[in-house]
Amino acid sequence: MTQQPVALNRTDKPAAVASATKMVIRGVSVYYKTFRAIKNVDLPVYENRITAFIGPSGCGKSTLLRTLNRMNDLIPGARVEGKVLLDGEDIYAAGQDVVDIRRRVGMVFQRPNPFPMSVYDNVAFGLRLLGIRQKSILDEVVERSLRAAALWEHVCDNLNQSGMALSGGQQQRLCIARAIAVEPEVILMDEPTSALDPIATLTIEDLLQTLKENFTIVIVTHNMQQAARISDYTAFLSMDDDRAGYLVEFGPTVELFTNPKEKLTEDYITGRFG
Amino acid sequence: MAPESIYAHVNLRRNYRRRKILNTVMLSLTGVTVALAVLPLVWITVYVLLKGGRYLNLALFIHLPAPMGTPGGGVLHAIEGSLVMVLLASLLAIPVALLAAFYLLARPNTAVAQAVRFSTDMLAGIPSIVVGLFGYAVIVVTQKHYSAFAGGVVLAIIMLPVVLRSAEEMLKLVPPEMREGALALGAPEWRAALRVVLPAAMEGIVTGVMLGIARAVGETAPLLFTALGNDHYEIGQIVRQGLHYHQSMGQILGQIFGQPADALPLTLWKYAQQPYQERVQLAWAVAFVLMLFALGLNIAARAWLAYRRRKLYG
Amino acid sequence: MPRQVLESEIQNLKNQILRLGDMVRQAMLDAIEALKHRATNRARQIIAADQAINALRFDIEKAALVVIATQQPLAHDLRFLASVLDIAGELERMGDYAKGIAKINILMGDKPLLKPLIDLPRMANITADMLQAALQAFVNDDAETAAAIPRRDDEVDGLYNQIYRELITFMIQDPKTIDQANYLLWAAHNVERMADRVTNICERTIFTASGEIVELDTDENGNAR
Amino acid sequence: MAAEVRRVSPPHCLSASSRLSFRSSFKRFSDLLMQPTSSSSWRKRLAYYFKHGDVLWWTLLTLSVGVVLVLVLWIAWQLWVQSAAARHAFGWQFIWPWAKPVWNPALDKFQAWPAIYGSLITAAIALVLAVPLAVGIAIFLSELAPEWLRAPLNYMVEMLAAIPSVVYGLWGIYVFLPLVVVPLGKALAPLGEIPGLGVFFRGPVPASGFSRLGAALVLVIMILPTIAAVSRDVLQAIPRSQREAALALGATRWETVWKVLLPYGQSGILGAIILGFGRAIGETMAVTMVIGNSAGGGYSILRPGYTMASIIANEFAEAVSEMHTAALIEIGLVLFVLTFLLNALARWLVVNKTIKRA
Repeated sequence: MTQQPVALNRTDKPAAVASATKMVIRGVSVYYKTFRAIKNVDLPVYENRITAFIGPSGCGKSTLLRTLNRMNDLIPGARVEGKVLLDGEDIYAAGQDVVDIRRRVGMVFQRPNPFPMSVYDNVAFGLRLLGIRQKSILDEVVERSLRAAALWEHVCDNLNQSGMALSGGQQQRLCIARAIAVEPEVILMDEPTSALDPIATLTIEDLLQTLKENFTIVIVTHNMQQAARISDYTAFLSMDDDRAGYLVEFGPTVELFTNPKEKLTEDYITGRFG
Repeated sequence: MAPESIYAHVNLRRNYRRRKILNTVMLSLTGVTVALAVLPLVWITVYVLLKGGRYLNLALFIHLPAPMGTPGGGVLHAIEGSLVMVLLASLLAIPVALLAAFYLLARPNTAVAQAVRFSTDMLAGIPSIVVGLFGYAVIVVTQKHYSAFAGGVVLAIIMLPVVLRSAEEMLKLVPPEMREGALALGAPEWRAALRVVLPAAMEGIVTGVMLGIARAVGETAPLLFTALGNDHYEIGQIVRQGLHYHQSMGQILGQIFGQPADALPLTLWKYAQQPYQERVQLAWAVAFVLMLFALGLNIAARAWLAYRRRKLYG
Repeated sequence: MPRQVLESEIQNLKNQILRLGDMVRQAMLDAIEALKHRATNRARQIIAADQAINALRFDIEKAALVVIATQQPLAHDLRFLASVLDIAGELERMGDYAKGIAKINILMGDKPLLKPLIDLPRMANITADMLQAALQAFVNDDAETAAAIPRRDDEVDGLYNQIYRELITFMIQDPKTIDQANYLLWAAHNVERMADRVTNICERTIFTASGEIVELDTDENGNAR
Repeated sequence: MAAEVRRVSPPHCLSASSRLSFRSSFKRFSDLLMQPTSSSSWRKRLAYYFKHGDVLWWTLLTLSVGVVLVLVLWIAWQLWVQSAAARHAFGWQFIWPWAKPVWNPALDKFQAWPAIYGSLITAAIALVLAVPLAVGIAIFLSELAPEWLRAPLNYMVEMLAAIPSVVYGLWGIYVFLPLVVVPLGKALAPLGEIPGLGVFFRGPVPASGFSRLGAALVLVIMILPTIAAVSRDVLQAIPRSQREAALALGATRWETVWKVLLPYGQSGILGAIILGFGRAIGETMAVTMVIGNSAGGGYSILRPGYTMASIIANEFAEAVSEMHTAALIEIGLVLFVLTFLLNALARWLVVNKTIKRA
């Protein structure tokens, strides 16, 4: 038996192995027309860590997540105040290229949404956008991405089958493969397992543990236990009287779930909320 | 990722520039296509309204056409003919369409319902001239003369799918709980349908009927050899004569529906191709009236529908 | 493997328990060894080392609580974690017994031993083996082995009785030795208690593996009741 | 409960209240069955049924449904029967492209290929021009137009469909033909020199502008709203998640449309195009007014011609001989079959392949 130093896996890791800050949410408020959905959130996102957003439904978790790659731009009337720094640069600053930001900050959605094309074409989609045409490179990256998404063994016999023909969990892993093919720096996940059965959910959760070695992951989950299981840091958001979401507490997941600082957090995680 | 990054093979700056230019160009082109579609609409509308408006006068609505080559006259015959035939078409098509829509509401997923929907769509797709041939074959050949009745029937066939489709959609918008609630209180099916569901869907159905009427009023092709056309069609005259000869109500109605009749688009078609300036001018005036009617009815119906939907769905 | 995080945390806890067991075992054997040679300096080191045992026990408890809080363990996993909490406590108590032996060593001052220690080290060795086997059974989730281990407690009890009678004899023969003999009796008693706690660990192992709570207390004849 | 109520078929429809409790309905129903079938009980039973009115109601519903179902078949049957004379006389030669084109009412000799060709070529040209426009419009309306512009533009596109066909015809004759078609025809005339392809551009275009080209261009405007509206609906039916997936991968708006939405909606858009094709072939009045209605003209798009619909509209009322009428009705039959197939295919593509999947 090898004698390790007293490092109980996750418990001390954030402190023991310091991590760089990949993104910073600084004083962010989000408005839909006149309605304020998020008010004044400050948060760091650490590199190669999983950060989870939890909170009651309607508290703006997804909205906050979508500010990180400017997906809110698509909604008419949506407006973001404050700064979101990616490697120190404000992605909302004038002159920032949305397309480039979304390439660097990828996203996986609530329901698996593969394109109605073959598995291969799904994964190669982002690569082709970048103008990569050589078959050899495409083949290599497709395989690499599918392996990283733990899907390769299931589809390697037939990469030409439709992505829609896979099972729900496999579709979601295909979407993850598609997202990581373009080598984003951050991957946003918006309740990626809420449409999946428990087994598929666990597969994805395990996948995240391996993915975080290469990517920074931010995940929104309505399932508090899931956040506890998989994340390194957790942000708990809640809703104010004016229905605006705000950050209640942010900290290492272990801390937040065993010894929360805020009464509200404790009430929420122990199910005594509201 | 330990293996070589894909970005070793990508010139990001050049790639972005190429894609952005393509994006801008293509998106602008879609804007151009919209402009290209709006252009003829504006052109036609403005031209017809300006040109037709110039020949618009009271006589148009109260006189029969003047003999060929003489100025003046109106299209009273066509207005009355259109009115009679559209009225008949509505009386035939609306009840059938509504009842069929109620059937679809009550049994939405049966084979019969699927067949009805398919049949409705096919009916809507049959060229109206073919419907005219059908009217000719079934009514004109049997009766051995052209008539307003035959015109009304073919217009009903044209209207039927329009009204049926929108009525089904409108009935579906009524919350099923309303109907079920009525049934649970012990109301028979028909009472629940007519007293509860129909009033709730009434406004929507009216818009569907308006769209159907707008469609029927503008139709020419099916009337070519069913109503044929009749420059002397005047209901007032028929009624006066009938009263004079002490005819019964039924006989007078028979006169009205039994004669060949004219309709606004039919008149427009005939006059547009005649070599007399006065007739062409009348055609433009008729185009003005038709256009105003069709567009007005359409805009009103769709605006109303949009308003209702917004109210229902919030 | 599904549930990577939970599995790795469980493995980690097992390692830590084994490590804590090792520390406790070593502390006990050292304490007896130090007593045998009347090495009081060694005894002081053992007392100081108990801090580390206590600290590791709390680390293990905290880690187990974190796993319970974050991983939603159920069934076997949950029983395992409950047992970890319990066994860590048992081990810590056993550490205290070892510390107690070291303290006795110091309390005995510069007085020599009544006689060379023979049975006590044997007793300690058996207990150490039992502890190691019990923890291995726990880590391997081996209820059968765990059920067999307490039988060896009889050997320990036998040795203890022997030591007891021997020391009583000393005391009767020469009341001046009562002090000395009493110290040794305590030390023997401490080792005997440790063996009993190994039985508790075995009970926990059976509970973890099967979900059944059994009493492995042995009767006079050494049969499980 | 609700589902059960819906599933009960008409003869069992005693009344809603009786169906609410199985036991009570069973009792009443069995009462009816148990009674001896004397004339008085029959009358009672009938009275019972009719008192609630549902029998009458369902009879009416079934009749209406019957009318809708029978109508299409009846139309087909009538066309088939009424065209019997022409079908027997000319057989398949009637629509055979390489048969000698004759249209001679005096001799009772008819061959429909020129009309069929006229329909196909005008519709085809109209499609070629309308499809890119319509798809562009659909993309703009469903993907790009800002909220405030969407409703008015939707109106406008639908208004294009609402203008009566004869108004297009009138405008075509007096405005569109002289201003657009004549100059365009003159510009295209030199293409007639090209060997082979020149067949389609053999001029000159008549001074009035009456030509297949004119008809085709008017058709562009007329089928534009159909294709655009259906394509727009197809695009809007595509789940938002598809757009988000593409954008989140760093696709531009255009790439999202071109590489994701259009492939996703391809069968639906194909359906829209086929629907437009059906409309173009069936369109009668405007085409009749601008195509010039003359036999001959060969294959040239710059010359006047006929379409199936226009030849019926133009000649039917004046047809004297039985064979002439039958021949025109047979053209109607061809038109019916063609549009039926096109519409069925389009419906299948739009409804089953796209809207339902979404």
